[in-house]
Amino acid sequence: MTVTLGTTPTAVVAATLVTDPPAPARRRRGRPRPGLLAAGTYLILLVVAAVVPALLAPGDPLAADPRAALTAPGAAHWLGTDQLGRDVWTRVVHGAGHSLTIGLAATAIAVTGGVLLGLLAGLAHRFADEALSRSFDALSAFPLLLLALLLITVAGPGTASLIVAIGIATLPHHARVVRAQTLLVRRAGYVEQAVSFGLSRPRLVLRHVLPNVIGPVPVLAVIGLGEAILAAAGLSFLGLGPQPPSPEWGAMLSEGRNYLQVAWWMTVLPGAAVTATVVALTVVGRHWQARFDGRQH
Amino acid sequence: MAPLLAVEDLHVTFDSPTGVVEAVRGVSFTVGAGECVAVVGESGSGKSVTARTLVGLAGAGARVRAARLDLADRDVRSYRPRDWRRVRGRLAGLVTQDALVALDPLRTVGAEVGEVLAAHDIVGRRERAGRVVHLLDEVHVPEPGRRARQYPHQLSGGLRQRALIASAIAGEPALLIADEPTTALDVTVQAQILRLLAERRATGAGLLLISHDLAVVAQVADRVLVMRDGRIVEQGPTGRLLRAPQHPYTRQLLAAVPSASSRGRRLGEPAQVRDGCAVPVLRRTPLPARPVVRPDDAVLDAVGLTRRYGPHTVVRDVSFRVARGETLGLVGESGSGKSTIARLVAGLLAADAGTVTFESARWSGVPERTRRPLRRRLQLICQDPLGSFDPRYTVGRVVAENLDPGPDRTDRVLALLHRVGLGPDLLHRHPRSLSGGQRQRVAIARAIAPRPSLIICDEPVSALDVSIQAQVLDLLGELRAADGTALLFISHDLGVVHHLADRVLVLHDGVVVEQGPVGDVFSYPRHDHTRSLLDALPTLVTAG
Amino acid sequence: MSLLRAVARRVATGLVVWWAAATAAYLALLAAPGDTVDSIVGDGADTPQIRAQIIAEWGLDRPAVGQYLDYLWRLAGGDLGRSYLRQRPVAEVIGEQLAPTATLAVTAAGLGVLLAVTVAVGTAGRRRRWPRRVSSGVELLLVSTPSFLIGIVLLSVLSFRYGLFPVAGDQGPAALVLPAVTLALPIAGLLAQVLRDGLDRAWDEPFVLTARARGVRERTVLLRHALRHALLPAVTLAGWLFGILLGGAVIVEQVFGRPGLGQVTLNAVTSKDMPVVLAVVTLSAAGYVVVNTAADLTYLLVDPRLRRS
Amino acid sequence: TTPAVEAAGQPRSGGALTWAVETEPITLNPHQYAQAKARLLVWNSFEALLTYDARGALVPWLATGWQVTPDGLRYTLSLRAAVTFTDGTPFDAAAVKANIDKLREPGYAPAVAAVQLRHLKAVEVVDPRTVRLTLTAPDVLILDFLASPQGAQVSPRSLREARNLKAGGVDVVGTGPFVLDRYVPGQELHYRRNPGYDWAPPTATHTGPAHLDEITYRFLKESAVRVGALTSQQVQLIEGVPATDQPLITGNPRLRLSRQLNSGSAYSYYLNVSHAPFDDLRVRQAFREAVDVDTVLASVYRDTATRAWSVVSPSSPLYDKRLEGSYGGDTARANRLLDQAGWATRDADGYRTRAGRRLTVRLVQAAPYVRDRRDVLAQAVQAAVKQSAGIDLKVSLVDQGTAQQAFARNEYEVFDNSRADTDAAAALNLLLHSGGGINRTRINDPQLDRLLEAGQATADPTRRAAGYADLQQRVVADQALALPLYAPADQIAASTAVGGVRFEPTAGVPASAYDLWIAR
Ligand SMILES: Nc1ncnc2c1ncn2[C@@H]1O[C@H](COP(=O)(O)OP(=O)(O)OP(=O)(O)O)[C@@H](O)[C@H]1O
Ligand SMILES: Nc1ncnc2c1ncn2[C@@H]1O[C@H](COP(=O)(O)OP(=O)(O)OP(=O)(O)O)[C@@H](O)[C@H]1O
Ligand SMILES: [Mg+2]
Ligand SMILES: [Mg+2]
Ligand code: NI
Repeated sequence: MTVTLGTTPTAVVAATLVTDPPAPARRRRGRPRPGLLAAGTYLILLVVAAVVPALLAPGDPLAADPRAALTAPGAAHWLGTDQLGRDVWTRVVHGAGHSLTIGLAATAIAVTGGVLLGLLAGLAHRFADEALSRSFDALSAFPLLLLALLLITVAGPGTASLIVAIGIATLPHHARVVRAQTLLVRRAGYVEQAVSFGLSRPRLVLRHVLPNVIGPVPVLAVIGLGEAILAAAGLSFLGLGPQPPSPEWGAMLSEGRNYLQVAWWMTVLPGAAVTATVVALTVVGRHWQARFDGRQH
Repeated sequence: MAPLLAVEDLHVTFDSPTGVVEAVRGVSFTVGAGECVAVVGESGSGKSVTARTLVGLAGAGARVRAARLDLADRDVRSYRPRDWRRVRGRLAGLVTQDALVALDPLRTVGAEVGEVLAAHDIVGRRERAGRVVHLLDEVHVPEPGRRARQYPHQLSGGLRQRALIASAIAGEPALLIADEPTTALDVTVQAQILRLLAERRATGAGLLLISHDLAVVAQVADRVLVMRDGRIVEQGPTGRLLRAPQHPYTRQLLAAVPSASSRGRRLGEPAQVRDGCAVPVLRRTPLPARPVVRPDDAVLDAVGLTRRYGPHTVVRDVSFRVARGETLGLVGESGSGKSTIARLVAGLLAADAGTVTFESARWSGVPERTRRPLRRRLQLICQDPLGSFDPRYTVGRVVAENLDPGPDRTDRVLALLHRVGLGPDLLHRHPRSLSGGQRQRVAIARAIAPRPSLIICDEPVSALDVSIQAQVLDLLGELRAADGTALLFISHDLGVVHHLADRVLVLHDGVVVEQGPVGDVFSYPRHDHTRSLLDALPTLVTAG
Repeated sequence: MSLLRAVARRVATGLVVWWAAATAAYLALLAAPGDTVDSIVGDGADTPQIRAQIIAEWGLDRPAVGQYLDYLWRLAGGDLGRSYLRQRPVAEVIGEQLAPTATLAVTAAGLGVLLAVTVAVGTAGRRRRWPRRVSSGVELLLVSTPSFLIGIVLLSVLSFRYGLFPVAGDQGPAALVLPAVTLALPIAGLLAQVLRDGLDRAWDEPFVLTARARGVRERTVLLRHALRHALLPAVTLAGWLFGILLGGAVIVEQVFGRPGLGQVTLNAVTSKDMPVVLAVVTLSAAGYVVVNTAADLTYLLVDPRLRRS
Repeated sequence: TTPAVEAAGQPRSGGALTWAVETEPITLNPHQYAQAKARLLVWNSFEALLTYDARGALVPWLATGWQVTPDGLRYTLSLRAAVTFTDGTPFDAAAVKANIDKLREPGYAPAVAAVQLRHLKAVEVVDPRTVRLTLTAPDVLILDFLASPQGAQVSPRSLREARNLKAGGVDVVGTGPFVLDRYVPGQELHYRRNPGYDWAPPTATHTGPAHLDEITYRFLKESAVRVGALTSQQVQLIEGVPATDQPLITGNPRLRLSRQLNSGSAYSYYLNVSHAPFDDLRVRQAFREAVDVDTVLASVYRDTATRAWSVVSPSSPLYDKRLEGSYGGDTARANRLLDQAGWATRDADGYRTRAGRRLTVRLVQAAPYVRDRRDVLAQAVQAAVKQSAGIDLKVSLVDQGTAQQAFARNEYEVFDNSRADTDAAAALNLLLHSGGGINRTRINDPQLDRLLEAGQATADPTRRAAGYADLQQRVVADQALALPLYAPADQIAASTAVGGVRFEPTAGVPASAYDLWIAR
């Protein structure tokens, strides 16, 4: 792993956490991987659910049928209904879009901000670097949940706050990885060589530093997306997420837990959707990462 | 009496992601008590795997097969882990490759050395510390008591290697296996280690010494095995093997060793020999003539270069000139400041004092902008070519990057690749899929692309096997002749410098202790340091 | 001495980070919508007289800079202010709730680390294929499942259905089991992955080969050599762990109806009890900084290579 | 109501109980009381001068009686003898005066001083057993204050010496049947019996000290957790049983469920008339007609909720029965009214529009005060008005500050509220008077104000009832200012071993632990 070295142990962590996901038993190339296949299929279905939910669940996720409230899974509603008689399957499918959007938007904030600030810190002079690095530290001094709570106190609950909170909370992590990577690339032999070809500094950065720094970023983003979705579910669970009646998974979970004793399906199914999504993203991300690492060395 | 170690038809295969690797294919040899047997061969020939197999540590996924594998009269083929544990350290001690990282960095040297004693309950807990100090003393570690309490990173490479040997001999094994114990060490240290190993023989232990460097083992080994592709291609008493090598590969290996005697001649492609017909002497074909050196026409002029890192002055008042077409060798131990000088000269590092003039223009102390137009005239080749390529680039792009853009750029790249002996099929390959020699050739192609007047070569062959090193050195010799390029050639290998350079600069602790024509400096060294470097240099006693 | 200087440097950095965090929190809350007076009035009756009284009582009519400096000054003196909602000193409100959260967090952290080390050591190495695959699957699942879901399931099965554990509250060690397990499982999952990876990595290191070549037992090599190296990256996870524990505690306390900082925080946020929110934020930032500094220093102590001048 | 035969047998003295309650009080000082859910705790250790009986009439407690001058400006209260606070301080007129003076102290209890004691001019000690209150204007609600938790008597010594008077705690004591001896914040309150207690109000079912030796109230916020704790026998009593979980109680022979409607105002949606679209009476009426309240309640509360027809709770003596069945659920009428009001077109999503603007109304709920699944109810109403009339009800569940801001900026159309005041008139004053503290309909109707003021000055129950009936007609029937939804109720689920489970008369909230006992 060459992408992970940082100057402080904290930076190393950040890196180990994401750029070095445990890749148990390096496997043979070409051997079919049922896990990867399943994860990929699931993600494709997820994207379909997010883009054209009607394809998988033609109903209206908000259509309430009070008379059919809390129906157990069966022929009519094969994942049951919730307390207002809304179809759980339809809601889970339509929720995919909400959850993915939140995850993607938060990750976009984190990755864009992280890459920009990380690059800046990595390329800047010592003092600017120090100041930026300390501000990453200060930001990560707020646990995600606390940061989200703080932000929600400021901006009020809702999808936007949720996205910004998760984005900002995960930003320092990306920034640190990018900074470490920038420092590494900056000192790499090929950058030094490029100086001796007579390349100007901006060209050097654009041609050699930037591309090599952002190489691993998409991988980070995929794994980060899983984390963001998980974090969003947690915050929604505390009632800090999207407003009802949005079928966001975390919000569904939060609602469902009040009915756990009488309608387990309201909790377990959205929960399974969250878990499966995060697992699938992690599996795909790690696989990609392993390929990437293989290419780097 | 049966030999200490008897191996017959040993096969080791690995299941790897790319298929089955046959690392060792039918190796047979013996090591007797008090005997020193050396195994030589290029990288990947299966030396280390053989060594590890002898202590039951062939590696993950290894399959070992042998007609005979006897260690001190015991058949170890069916040994289970528990049985192996009793062999390791006690019957057979292994000095593993990579001495610099073979000691646990988080534990003290003493704890590492003492581990064998604890694992086999050789001495009680209380006497252990004393025994460790004794062992360290035995391998000539100065101040053993203090060193035992230190961590590996606080020890120099040579000391670490000695500590490692101490840990391998702590259990007084009958057989000591040393896997490349001197690679990555300075010549002076290397000589000490070899002497140390030879001492073990006196105690009656058998010694299996592994190296890729024939010259190194020639001094201590009784017998030599030459390995290639997992097979032993030739074995015999050291003297005979060096004097009258039977196998073409052995001959090639011997011919590839650069030295004073090889000056002006090719190292690779030894004179064609017909099988069966013994050729007692190695013949080398001559290289094209050296470019004409005009001593007063300086390409580079460095005056009073000084560079400090914090409180340490790593380069102190270094002055030299490189004339057009001249090859200036720069030698010195590790850490003596060679690379720092290269970087100062290349304008990648600012000097604290001193000036550099390149092509009659001020080169140091000016903004990068002013240097830029002349940049192309000064090129750089370093030890790790892979690290000097943008990991995203193909071979073609790597070379093209140093060429002016133009419609015929691809043709020019192909021509350059052809000059360094690489085919057009490599154009779209990634450097990481090339061999070490090929990579260094790509780096050379890139360096000669803008027709520079000076190329700085910072240890360009140190990471290469002798035979590949030979090819690269030959290539440099050819190109130099054809283009009249001056070289600043850095190496810690005196042989290489002697082979290639016109003049030499000896560096010690950042200070130039001696400089002059290679012949003069190496034949009549005036400075003690130069002398000790030369004394330690292992030389092959072969006819030239 | 260089070690001392390194320590001083880290402590100083920690202080700077903490100040930045406290200020950021203060500024954020300053920008919060809704009048502070509204938050204090809450759901109750609201008249101009009431408002005037409140403004006078809390000093809300002073300029923002003055309030900020006052805040920093009081913070430096350890005074966290008074809760709008609870009408008591914040230090008291938080002080009372610190113990249950700390108990939970420490237990969970201990349990998580113990589980992770056991699992990682048990499944690292080359030969054990199946246990390894199963455990890494389970770890992935644990890391990917929202912790409250784990909690809810544990609670309804083990407590509601079978009555094995007390349902809620902080009634002795039995009541700690489920919350601690809930909080520990995801931690154990991630830590086990990191540790096993570290062990595998260390196992490939030459010094491990050397140790094995000395005739040392594999298990001993794993524990004596590889584990230390694997623990190093894990040590740097301390800051992350702190965040997870604190954030997780909020959720777990909610699910299991346990008293603790989580409840206080959540209440304070939803009712905009600024002094409490600020106090929690600055305290947690302080905790984070302390934990991280401690981790850095541990790193420095454990890894002699970093102690180089 | 108390079942005729207690499953727990005859009352017995002794034993300990654990009761899981939903809310941890933000303060234990009754003067600072603001949470209806905390009421059952207040009366364990504190008592008021008066209380209500089952018919809504005021009866003596720590006071033995009162007289009022004909102009309604002077109230003279005679106090019970031989009552002591649990810290040994005697209860007398000076204590009453100390309490009321304390309440009027600036910064101590601004809400009480500004609302309940608005008309109070002076308190005087006539003699140790008599106090006199002088008012600036007639205000019958002063008696309601004397019966309210805010009017509970705190030991003057506590008032002087308590460490954290406003927060309350073990050092703030009253005269009640129990003494608070342990408070573990976030977790529980523990009370032990006051052995010297002998002044139970006439509404209690026994006299003398309480039956139980001790009682613990544990705070379990999550309803599922409370129910789980009860069914797994870890607590003996819980309050706040959500509708969906009630079958788990009624289906369990070892458990029993009791319900009681709260007094005060019903849970209603108040419509903001200060701007479009609810400035139009037809739209308000249409909104009301669009909701089939019965169906909505049936689905959300599983047939356990009592529908409200008026803003006044049906259990209040002021409730106007005539409103029942007089409106609501007529989809056709709703659509007709909206067509008339100009909201005749529909957009792609099926919502009604007028001049290109969607018929959107916003309901802002402050999360900390949402209970009884009112967020779910809102979703059900939301679905109903959309499905039947194309009205876009936007629900946002926000924090306190954001909600306050929305109200202050007049950025809402629907305001939901119920108040658990024992006298509904107190709630109506706040909600409907043009100067009311939470007049979120923003109505400014002189006639309403007159009716409210008259009610506050009238002591005669029949005349009061008539006045408030007129008021309800005007608010609900004529002006359609509100959509009453349900009458808030409290539920207690208890183990059958627990006897004496009672609700406080009139208020309808769980009573204190005084009458509780536990079978051996
Ligand atoms: N664990 C392993 N799995 C797969 N292949 C292996 C393994 N160990 C060694 N090999 C392969 O076996 C061959 C011989 O390796 P070995 O390390 O013995 O070479 P060597 O002669 O010691 O080379 P060097 O001089 O570089 O140390 C190489 O091709 C190597 O890639
Ligand atoms: N960036 C740096 N910061 C601090 N010290 C440095 C730095 N670069 C080099 N040094 C120190 O300067 C000295 C000379 O280093 P240099 O790399 O020039 O040695 P070298 O002769 O090239 O050695 P080698 O043969 O190992 O390549 C060494 O002691 C090294 O530790
Ligand atoms: Mg080897
Ligand atoms: Mg060097
Ligand atoms: Ni890497």
